[in-house]
Amino acid sequence: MTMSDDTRLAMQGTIEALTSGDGSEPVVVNLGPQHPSTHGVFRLKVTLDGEIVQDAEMRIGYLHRSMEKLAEERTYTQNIPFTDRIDYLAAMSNNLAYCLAAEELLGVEVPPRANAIRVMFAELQRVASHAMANGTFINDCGAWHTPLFHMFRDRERVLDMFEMTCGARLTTNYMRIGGVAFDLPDELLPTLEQFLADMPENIANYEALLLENEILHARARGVGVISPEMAINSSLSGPVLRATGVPWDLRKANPYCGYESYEFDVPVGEQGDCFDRFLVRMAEVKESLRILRQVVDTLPDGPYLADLPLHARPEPGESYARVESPRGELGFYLVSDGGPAPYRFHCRPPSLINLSALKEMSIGGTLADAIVTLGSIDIVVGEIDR
Amino acid sequence: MTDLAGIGSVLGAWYDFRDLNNLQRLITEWIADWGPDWLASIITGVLGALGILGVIGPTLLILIWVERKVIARFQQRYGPNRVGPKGLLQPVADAVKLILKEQLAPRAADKLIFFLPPVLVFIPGILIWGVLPFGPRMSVADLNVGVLFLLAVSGTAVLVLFMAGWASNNKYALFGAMRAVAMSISYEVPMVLALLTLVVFSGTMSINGIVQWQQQEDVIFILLFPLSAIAFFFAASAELNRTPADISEAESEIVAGYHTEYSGMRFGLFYAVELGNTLVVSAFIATFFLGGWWLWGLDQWVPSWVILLAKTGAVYFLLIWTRGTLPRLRVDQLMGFCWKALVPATLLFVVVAFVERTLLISEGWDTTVALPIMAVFNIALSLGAVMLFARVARPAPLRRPARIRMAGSDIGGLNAAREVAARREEPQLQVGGD
Amino acid sequence: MSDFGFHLAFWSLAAMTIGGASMIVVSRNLIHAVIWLVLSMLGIAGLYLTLSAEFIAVVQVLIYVGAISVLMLFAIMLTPRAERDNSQHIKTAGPAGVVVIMVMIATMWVAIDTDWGAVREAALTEQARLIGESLIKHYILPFEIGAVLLTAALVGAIALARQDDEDAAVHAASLQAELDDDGSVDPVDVVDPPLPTDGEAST
Amino acid sequence: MTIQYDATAAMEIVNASAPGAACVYDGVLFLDPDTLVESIRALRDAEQSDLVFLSNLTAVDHELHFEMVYHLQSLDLNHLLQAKARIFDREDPALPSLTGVYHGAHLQEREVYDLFGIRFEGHPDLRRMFLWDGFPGYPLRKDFLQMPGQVRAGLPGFPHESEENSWPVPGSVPQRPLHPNDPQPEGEVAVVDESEDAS
Repeated sequence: MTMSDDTRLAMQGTIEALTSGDGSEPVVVNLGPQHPSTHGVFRLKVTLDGEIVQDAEMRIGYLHRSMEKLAEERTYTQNIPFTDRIDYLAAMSNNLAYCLAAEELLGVEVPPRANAIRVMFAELQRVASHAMANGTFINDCGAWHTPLFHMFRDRERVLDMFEMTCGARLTTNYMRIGGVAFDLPDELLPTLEQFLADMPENIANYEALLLENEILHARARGVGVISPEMAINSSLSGPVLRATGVPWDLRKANPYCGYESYEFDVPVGEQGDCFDRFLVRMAEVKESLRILRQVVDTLPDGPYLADLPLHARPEPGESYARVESPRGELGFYLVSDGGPAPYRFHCRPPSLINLSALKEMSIGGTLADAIVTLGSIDIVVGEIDR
Repeated sequence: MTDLAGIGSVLGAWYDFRDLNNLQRLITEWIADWGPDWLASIITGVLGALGILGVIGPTLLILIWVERKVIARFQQRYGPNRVGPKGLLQPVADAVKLILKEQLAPRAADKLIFFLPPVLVFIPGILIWGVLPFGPRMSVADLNVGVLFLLAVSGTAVLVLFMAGWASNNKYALFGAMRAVAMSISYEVPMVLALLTLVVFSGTMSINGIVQWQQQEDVIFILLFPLSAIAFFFAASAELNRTPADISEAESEIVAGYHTEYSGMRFGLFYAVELGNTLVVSAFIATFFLGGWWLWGLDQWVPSWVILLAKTGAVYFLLIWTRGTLPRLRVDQLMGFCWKALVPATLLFVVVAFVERTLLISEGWDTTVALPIMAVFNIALSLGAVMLFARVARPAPLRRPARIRMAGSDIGGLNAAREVAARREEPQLQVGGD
Repeated sequence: MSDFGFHLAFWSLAAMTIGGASMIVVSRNLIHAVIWLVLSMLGIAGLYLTLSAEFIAVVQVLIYVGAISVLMLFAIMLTPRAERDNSQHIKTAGPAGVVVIMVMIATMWVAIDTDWGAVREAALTEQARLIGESLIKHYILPFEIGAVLLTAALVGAIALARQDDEDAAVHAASLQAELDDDGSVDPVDVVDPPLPTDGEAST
Repeated sequence: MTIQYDATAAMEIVNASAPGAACVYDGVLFLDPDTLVESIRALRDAEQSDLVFLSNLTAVDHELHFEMVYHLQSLDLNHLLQAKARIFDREDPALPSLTGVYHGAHLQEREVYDLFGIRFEGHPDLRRMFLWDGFPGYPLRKDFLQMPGQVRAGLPGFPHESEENSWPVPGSVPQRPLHPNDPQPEGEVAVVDESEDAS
């Protein structure tokens, strides 16, 4: 009398389940690489006991384009378009961070108008990126795309302004070493004025729809909680860190591009849960609009690009420049050997490093909580994989 | 019964559109003159079924368009506007696309059980229509256990969903199926209890009887039992897998739930049935709680089925509205809401209905005086129950408000964080909390 | 209703019921068996309808098709896979068959032999009321006993469901012993590392 | 404004706990790989340095040796320290893992392992991150294309792909020496050196 292989395997599985503890088999579910709420080709392998997450392991690399290697073959200026594609939802911030690092290496003085324009576009980018982040976050909480589409409307207007200025909407390639590629077009400032005039009402609408929504509270409060100590130890940055109450913002701590001359505040949360991250982003959009208002009012005249040879060769050395991108601390570490191309080009990707604590945040919650947590961290897979 | 004395001359004629049943009745009588009984009943049944199917099919296509347009307006979009005038033919184009698409089945799927559900799911979806009264005599089968029939038939749908999820051999599908089963079983309880309130109070299990009771007493049930109506509405939207209770096909979690593996027209059938169920549930909510085909005498002048459709449309719009606005609840929260909130609330009103029914029947209270008093009392009781629940059953994390403070000049790490948190001044933003 | 329609309905429903029931016995996969059971139950509900017992028919669908079958599916899903499907080797199949055939013969004999006193004229219009009244008035004691029994069953089910680790270990050991008795080549050896089992067991 | 933390002060903190574990060369703090974890922990815990935040961790291939670069940030005192550690073993480069000190080093060390092949001893989950297991070589090394017997120009096809479909024909992709000291590629290879044309 012999059993079939299937029966034997099934019996072995039963024995394993019975001896493993509570008599139930955990289920491994792959969220991604193709999944509606992983925001790209990101794969989260969760081990579930019923609906409770026992283990969460991320598998990445589906979008790896080896940018750090490619950048070693191209000149400093040629590398700027790469940075667009690192974080394609905040291309301006990435341009800026890379240009700052290259300028530090080359010792370039950036004209004041260029700095103001840089701040303007970095903050516009933050508005656009946070609109996307908050919209998709609410979607991950299960809303039927309504807040997302409303926020996309704002993002569209920002992208229109990008297109107006540099011809591209997503991969802008606008910043240059020593300034920006083009001066502002005539129609930009009126458009921006209109945008600044409309935004407070839009934000008030979103707040009326979302802030007191009991279901959203139930879904996001107390979910994905991380303590400030753990957040710092895990190198988290950006809204994820600030939601825990740590007031760390590089625009204040290490001002670049003249951020010290603008008046703005750093919103911080209290409990470090998903809802606080959402609130911090909402508040940051308001602060960005404050900065934009001041930039428009005090926009200096003058050159928009420093006088610099196209293919400048820096002295051998290294530089590490960081900006506060919408996702957190975005750094570029460049090493020069005196050649026309960087000897080493490294990006400190906030999306990747903010995922350091994803496992700790998700374990013990439900599958739905893990999705909400992932959405609240606001990852961009292009930046994770580079 | 409606008193149609004024226009009695057309009552029962084939051209009296107020009661489409006339046509069928005339045909039946004509067959009965020369044919056997069984032929008459078979032809009657077929005619009724064809009538319903003929209405449902086109209605579904229009509903898809309506739902997409309305949702699009919520989202500041245009919605479908390319195919046909105002995009009206978009659902037709979608259907053609779905029919032409390849029908894939996972290799490891349980073939028979995988193929059956898209067909089977139609059976309860269509059967339910049979007991819906479109007018005083306009329903395919006016069962005297109509309410039970409704519950029984809608309960079988869950089996089909389970078959679909299990046979797909896909973890998302299985999760969706298990969630659908668990949710359906749970939400059937408040649904039954909410209907039991009506059955107890009106003393009939016939659906048409419940409408006629409302007509007779000149009152709609939502005024008498508002909390039961709300509970029924929420339970129904949960059974329909619509946001905020669409956990069994939660897109952001388990992709599409039990129909993840269905492609082409198989998916289309699930989708159509879901919409059809939404419509029929709206119609039943309108029937049970809003008076159905009756509207304070207007049903004498306007065809009763038009009144019912108008009320159905209003409820349907409410369903679209909640779907377009609200995020989704988590599985445990949804279950908790059912067992901790809906079941006690509906149970309370079953008891209230018992007491009030006894007062009306045994004590012989005058309905014209007693019903308004009961309505006011019940509304107050409902409000009290909701307030009590909001106070008592709030989960712990929600009891504290979420606060956003401005760091000001304190920039740094843990020390700065402590300083910001210790500030006395009001936080810049404070939401939620008790 | 004329005889032809009645007979058509009766024979098709009877075929559905008995066909479904036979398929339950034949199908190896337990989930399939439950699906066939549902078909059989629906047939029985239809038979009730031909007897003008609308209330019973609807309750049959509500409880057996809508609830009991789902309960069975849950029970099957919660059972470990090895014990889920009908095994190919059931030693008691023969005796069980004999017993079932004997019970069936006895039932049929009783059914045919008894004079049932058919009621042809009156379709009971208010069955729900009659059933309710007889339950509450005449059969109140059995009704309440049934309620208590169900409650006890519920509590017992919860107690049983909380199977502790010790039971699980015993169960695992017995399964392992059954596996060891079996002569065939262990496919697990090539798929996975050996499983943790108690001392004397070897794979 | 974030200031650069004085390397000498950092050296004193490190040397106080582990004598000789740190030295300063050209204004940069170099740490002894053997006592790396203790040194960094001392820097993190000392009150005057308070480097609680691992801002960045990466490696640079200096052809003769690897250089690990750590950017450590103090949030409250707002200063940044750049610390380095050198690894001279190119065959099996290894370094103690910082995961015990900074949880945030987890993913960054995996990235360095993936792209440079530097093993981090004590890392709980050291696997390739972006590239698949069995990917030949470590692409961010300067000698990636010259690693003997491991890598041809281009990729040898994805795993599970049949051999016939793999590309390219060896030597068909032009290579250039990345550095004059690098070994020249064998065979007939068109040498394209853009570095002379630029600027």
